[in-house]
Amino acid sequence: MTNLLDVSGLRLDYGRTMAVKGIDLAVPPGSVVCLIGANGAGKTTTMRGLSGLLRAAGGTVRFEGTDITNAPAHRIARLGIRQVPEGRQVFAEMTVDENLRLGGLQVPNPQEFRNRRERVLARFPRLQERLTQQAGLLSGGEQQMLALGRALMGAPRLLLLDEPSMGLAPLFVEEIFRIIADLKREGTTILLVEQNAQAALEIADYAYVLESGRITLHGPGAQIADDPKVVAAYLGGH
Amino acid sequence: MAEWLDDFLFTYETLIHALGIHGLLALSMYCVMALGQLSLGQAAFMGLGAYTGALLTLKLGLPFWLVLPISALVPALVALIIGGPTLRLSGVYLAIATIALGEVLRVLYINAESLTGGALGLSGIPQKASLGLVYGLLALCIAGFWAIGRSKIGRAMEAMREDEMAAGVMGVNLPLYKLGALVASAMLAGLAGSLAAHSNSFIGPNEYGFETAVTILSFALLGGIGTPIAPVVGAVVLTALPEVLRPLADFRLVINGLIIVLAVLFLPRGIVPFRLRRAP
Amino acid sequence: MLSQQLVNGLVLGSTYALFALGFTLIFGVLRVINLTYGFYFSVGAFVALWLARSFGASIWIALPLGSLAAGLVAVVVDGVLLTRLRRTKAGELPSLMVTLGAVLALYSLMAALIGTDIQRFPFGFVGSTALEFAGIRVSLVQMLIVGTAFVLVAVLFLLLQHTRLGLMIRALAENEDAARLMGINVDATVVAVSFLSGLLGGAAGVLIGLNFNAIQPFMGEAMMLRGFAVIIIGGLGDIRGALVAGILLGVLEVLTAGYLSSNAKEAVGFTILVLTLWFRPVGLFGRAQVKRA
Amino acid sequence: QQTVTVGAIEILSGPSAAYGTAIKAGLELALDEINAAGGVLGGKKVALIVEDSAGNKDQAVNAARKLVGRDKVPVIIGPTLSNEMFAVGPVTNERKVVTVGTSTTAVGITAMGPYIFRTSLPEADVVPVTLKTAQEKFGVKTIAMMYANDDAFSKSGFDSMKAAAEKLGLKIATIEAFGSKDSDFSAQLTKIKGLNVDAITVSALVEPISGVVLQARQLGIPASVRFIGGNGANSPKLGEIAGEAAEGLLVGSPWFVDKKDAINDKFVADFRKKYSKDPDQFAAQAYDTMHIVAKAIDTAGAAESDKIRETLLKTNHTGVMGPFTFTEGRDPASTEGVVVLGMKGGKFQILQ
Amino acid sequence: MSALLSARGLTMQFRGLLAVNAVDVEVAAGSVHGIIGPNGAGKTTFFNLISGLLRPTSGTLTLDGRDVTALPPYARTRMGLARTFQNIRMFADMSVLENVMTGMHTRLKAPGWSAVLRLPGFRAEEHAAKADAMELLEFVGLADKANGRSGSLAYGEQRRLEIARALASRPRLLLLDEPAAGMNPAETRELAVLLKQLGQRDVSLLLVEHDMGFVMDLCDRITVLNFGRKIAEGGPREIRNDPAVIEAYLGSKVAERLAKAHGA
Ligand SMILES: Nc1ncnc2c1ncn2[C@@H]1O[C@H](COP(=O)(O)OP(=O)(O)OP(=O)(O)O)[C@@H](O)[C@H]1O
Ligand SMILES: Nc1ncnc2c1ncn2[C@@H]1O[C@H](COP(=O)(O)OP(=O)(O)OP(=O)(O)O)[C@@H](O)[C@H]1O
Ligand SMILES: [Mg+2]
Ligand SMILES: [Mg+2]
Repeated sequence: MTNLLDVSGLRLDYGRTMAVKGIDLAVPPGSVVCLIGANGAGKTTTMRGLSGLLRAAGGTVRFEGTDITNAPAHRIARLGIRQVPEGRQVFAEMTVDENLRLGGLQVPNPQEFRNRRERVLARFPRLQERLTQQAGLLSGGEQQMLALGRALMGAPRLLLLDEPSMGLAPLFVEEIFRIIADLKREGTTILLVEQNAQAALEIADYAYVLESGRITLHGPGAQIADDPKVVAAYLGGH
Repeated sequence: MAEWLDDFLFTYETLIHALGIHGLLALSMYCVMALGQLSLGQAAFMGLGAYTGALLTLKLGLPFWLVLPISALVPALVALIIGGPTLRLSGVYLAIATIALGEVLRVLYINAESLTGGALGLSGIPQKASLGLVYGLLALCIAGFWAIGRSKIGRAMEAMREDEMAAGVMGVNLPLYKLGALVASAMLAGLAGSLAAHSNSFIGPNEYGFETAVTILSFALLGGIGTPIAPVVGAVVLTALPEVLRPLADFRLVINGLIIVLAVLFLPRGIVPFRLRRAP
Repeated sequence: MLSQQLVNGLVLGSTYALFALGFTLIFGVLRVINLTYGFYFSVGAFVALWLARSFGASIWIALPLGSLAAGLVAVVVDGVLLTRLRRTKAGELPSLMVTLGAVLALYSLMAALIGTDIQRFPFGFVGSTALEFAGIRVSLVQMLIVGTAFVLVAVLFLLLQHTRLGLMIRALAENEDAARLMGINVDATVVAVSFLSGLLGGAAGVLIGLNFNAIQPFMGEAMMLRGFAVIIIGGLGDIRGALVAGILLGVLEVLTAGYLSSNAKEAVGFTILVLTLWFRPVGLFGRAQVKRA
Repeated sequence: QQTVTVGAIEILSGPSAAYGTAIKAGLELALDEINAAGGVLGGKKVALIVEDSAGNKDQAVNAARKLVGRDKVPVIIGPTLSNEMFAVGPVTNERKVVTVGTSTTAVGITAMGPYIFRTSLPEADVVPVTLKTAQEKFGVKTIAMMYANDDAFSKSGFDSMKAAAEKLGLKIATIEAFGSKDSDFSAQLTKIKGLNVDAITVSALVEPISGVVLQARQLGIPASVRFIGGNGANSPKLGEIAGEAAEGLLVGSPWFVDKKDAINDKFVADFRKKYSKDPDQFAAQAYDTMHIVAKAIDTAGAAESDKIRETLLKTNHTGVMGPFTFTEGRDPASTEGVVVLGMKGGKFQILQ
Repeated sequence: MSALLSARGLTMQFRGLLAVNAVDVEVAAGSVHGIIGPNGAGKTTFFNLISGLLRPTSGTLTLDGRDVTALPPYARTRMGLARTFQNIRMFADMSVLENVMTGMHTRLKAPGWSAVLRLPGFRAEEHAAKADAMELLEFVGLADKANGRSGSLAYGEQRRLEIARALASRPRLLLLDEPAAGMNPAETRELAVLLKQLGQRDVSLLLVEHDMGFVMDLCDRITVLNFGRKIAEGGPREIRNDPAVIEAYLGSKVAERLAKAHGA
């Protein structure tokens, strides 16, 4: 079976600082793969590299076997890879509705577009209430919902989630993980970066641990969750 | 030898004066830009200083040591008055509002004929600005800005440039800083204007309009605003360039423009891209 | 006389609006005070002039081709000047500066090549007949200007607010990275915006050049100051704002010159500007930038 | 072989470059003739360095200083605009370098010092002739006056006009100002239209004058209302731009392209040959000035400023503008050469 | 014990939306006070009111017994208030160290002219400030990045820098808006330890946070907002057993887990 996403030897830098120093990653179709690591380990950098926002300094990225290394970000997005970026990055001056429309920009069929919009709004009733509000005025958590909803409008085949539960209320964190599970069931493949490692590992088929730009450990989610080093460093176990 | 030197000085006297005076103007721009404001009013303040200085000298015959500070104070006063309302503005809005000041003053100079000579301007202003004075003031100002820049004031200014709201929460008195910067910049520009008037012998109402405002802004933009030296370097380059390129005749402004383009493209933080370190 | 003066103001105001449209578009979208805009204005006028003179082209050919040429020039100029700065996220000020250098080079080059003599379209290029009713005279060109201004405003407004392209343009204006993540081809959209603004600038150049019969390389520069006033009064990037502000400015200028003193005419624009900023710091139609902690 | 170098400061770039370019053309045409005829001071060639001022007074002063300090020229021709001259004059005068304006018509130019000359007739000398002709020939009684209020040339021209009009007892119905970069004059003209004047005077450079004239007709001010222009209107551009609208416009001129005399015929023919276009007033004045200066150098016997100043004061030259001498105040002495031109079919003709 | 901060009937209305609706809160000196509530409940808005970035539609705010409702932010900072931002706000181009030193703005007293003349008093103060700042960076674990550009820090690092910068003014009341967001559980625990030490520095805390373990562990008292209204207030134990809070915010699963971890 081929992987949906195959990363090998990926290197990413910000000028002089090398933030990701050659990593290998594989995301099989239909799976949830989780990437955990401390602050500054390079998780966000990896995500930006995958979505094309950052040019790779080396290595290759393949999506369904085609090489997308350094393809322009919009091409990658149109292939069905959608990123929910760290810090949400909603279009602050635009309304919630317009943000959703932008998410579904590549949907050619208006009926299909309406269906997706309805599904998203059903998932996030809060957005329904705020449809005409400027996105920048939403609360932090509301913006997170919008960012997620916006990405779902693109009906992604591969969803890159960068800390989707950040800033969400506990009830809603549960909801997010439920959504991730739903999406997985519906066949969406997900690469997940999470600080809430416990919950993330529970749901993940496979996990990678990133330390200072290198992958130091990987294995099935459950196995990583039991690894004593991981427990000590990331799960805050006693 | 002496004759040679004399000729050299004569040839470049205006240019050498202009370099220093433009240096002061660049600093006046720096003063507001350092805290993230964009002003196109510097030309207007300069004009106020020039007219005030020229009139005091021509009509009242006041001594130069008295003329100079007054021509810095008048624009400062105007800055203080317009400061209140303009402080609510930021970015391009502030810039454009300050252009308005320049244009309104221009109309004033043109119409207040009996005082300002209207379109004919004021001529026969005695040459009183010596090189020593111009460059002494310039050096003093650079040193002053440098020292201030490395203190908590400098940090507060840069913080405002980066994120005004956060700077306010850090305890920076935003209105005071903005007003202070505007007033100080007006003083500097007025000073420069008065010096220019007393080294040029003639001033006219159209010299302090939009074009001049943009030129002053470009000193700081080309030079950079990381250190107080940077805008001065920008002023020197932009002032000297047309003279250096004189032999190119028809195409000199083309080349002049291209040099600016290339400089910015490859040095977007200015030709002096360093920033002052604000920790001891 | 009052009605004639109001018509004068409407025409003048429409020229301001016409000029400001493309300007406000790049300003609002690409977040750059693009000083080369005035140059597109000149380019449009000169290309049309050349077509009219050398090939006897009629206005219906010279106008679109002149605008098209200006649009293409805009794409090239923008590409050369701003792409690199945009990539490095260099911000507003370096972009302003680079256009400042470019505009100096471009105008000087144009002046060195074609000279600075003023020129005009051939007599009879557009019928010089004037409509006269109730003592008011309006020429064909003037009607064309007013009409074009209104039509363009409507078209642009619809384009920006109600089309996919408009949505993409606005998204791009706000957050380039996020726009890319939506699958928007940012580079292509930027080209589209540049082209559009050049097109508008060029069209304005042809029409205004036609109306005032004063075509020369620096004609765009003379309009810039008014252009600034208009887009700020109207609200940055707002199409309707440009129209309303342009006409407001035109009418008030004319009334001042007609009934107060022509000496005060020039101060009018800036007085309104200051008043607007005082009461509505974001301009008539501008929306405050979303800012919250 | 040695040369005598003369400097000139003209606007060669920027929006007003048309004036400087015309002047440069006139100077160079004369220079060719002078050198072809054997130069000055017994066979020395005359060289000309033309510096660009871009219409900016600071650059004009820089250019003057360069010409004086580095090139050591004894004579400077120019600069182009009165504004620039006001800035350059004190500098060159202090250095005792003869400075001859060819196009500076504002009041007070030559009063700056004993080394400042001009060959252009000040407006104050030309305009009264024009207005008087208008009054006598066309029965003009009531006038409206328009002028660009923001540049020295136009303003000073207007001042002269106003003084002349008052002296002639003309009734001034209104005075309207505009900006020299304006292109819309409809408000002022609509107002004037309601006042039923006999003529409208305009003092400005040719660009705005063309606009004023065109818009006046567009607004329905009838052709019977004549325009009377100041020095700025005296340009073939006016006919080209304004066409029929300018029909009947009156302007006083020290020179006229179709003036029939041998010197002028040759000048116009040579100019056309060299530049393939008609000379204008600025070129003609420059042409004469170059000859006058060369002659003064030659008579002075040395390329020294002081001596040239002396001989210049004794100038007696007959050029394309007619016989020319300087007054003691270093202005052109005679207004005899002034002709009043009327626009007919897009071209100026001498009023019969 | 007297209240360091007290809000009475604080209300903030945005057009039709009552983001904060007649909220009363008292923060006792020396205490750690938590504010929790669903997303959009008005917590950040409440912070913005306290720090002076917003003017309340109605209600009053007193700090140390003084009415500060109308004071601008900088004046409140001088009175001993400091805050961090939910959406991080760095002075991105300045170094990490300079960020912290900027936080000391209100504390540094040497006047401008002493800086110009570089008087010893000024120099000594700057050196002391730097030493202080380094100590704070040490405290939040960023000492090795002191001279780096703050904008290049990773998200979690920026959060810690914000805390250091806020502490630099030696506040008496520190408002923390989701300080643990973007941190993993281990890091969150470290942060909790760090914040507890603040108590010894005489800093009272008012914090907004969604990490319930963290909140329950740290807070003496908790206020719960929902739709801008205060729906509950009390000690951690009361709050996690409050059915309204469980219903609106915690969810039964989290409540159970909390109960297990902290004992009912
Ligand atoms: N724009 C940038 N310029 C320079 N260095 C950067 C930039 N962004 C991140 N870095 C550096 O790259 C490294 C990795 O950062 P990254 O944001 O990928 O971390 P992260 O794993 O996502 O951390 P966090 O959990 O805090 O979000 C860090 O050391 C950071 O300082
Ligand atoms: N400036 C504003 N204009 C309009 N509405 C606003 C503004 N600021 C906040 N709001 C609205 O007020 C409500 C409260 O926002 P606030 O940011 O205080 O929520 P919060 O409790 O901090 O939520 P979170 O936990 O998600 O950060 C939200 O619905 C938000 O959309
Ligand atoms: Mg991250
Ligand atoms: Mg919040």
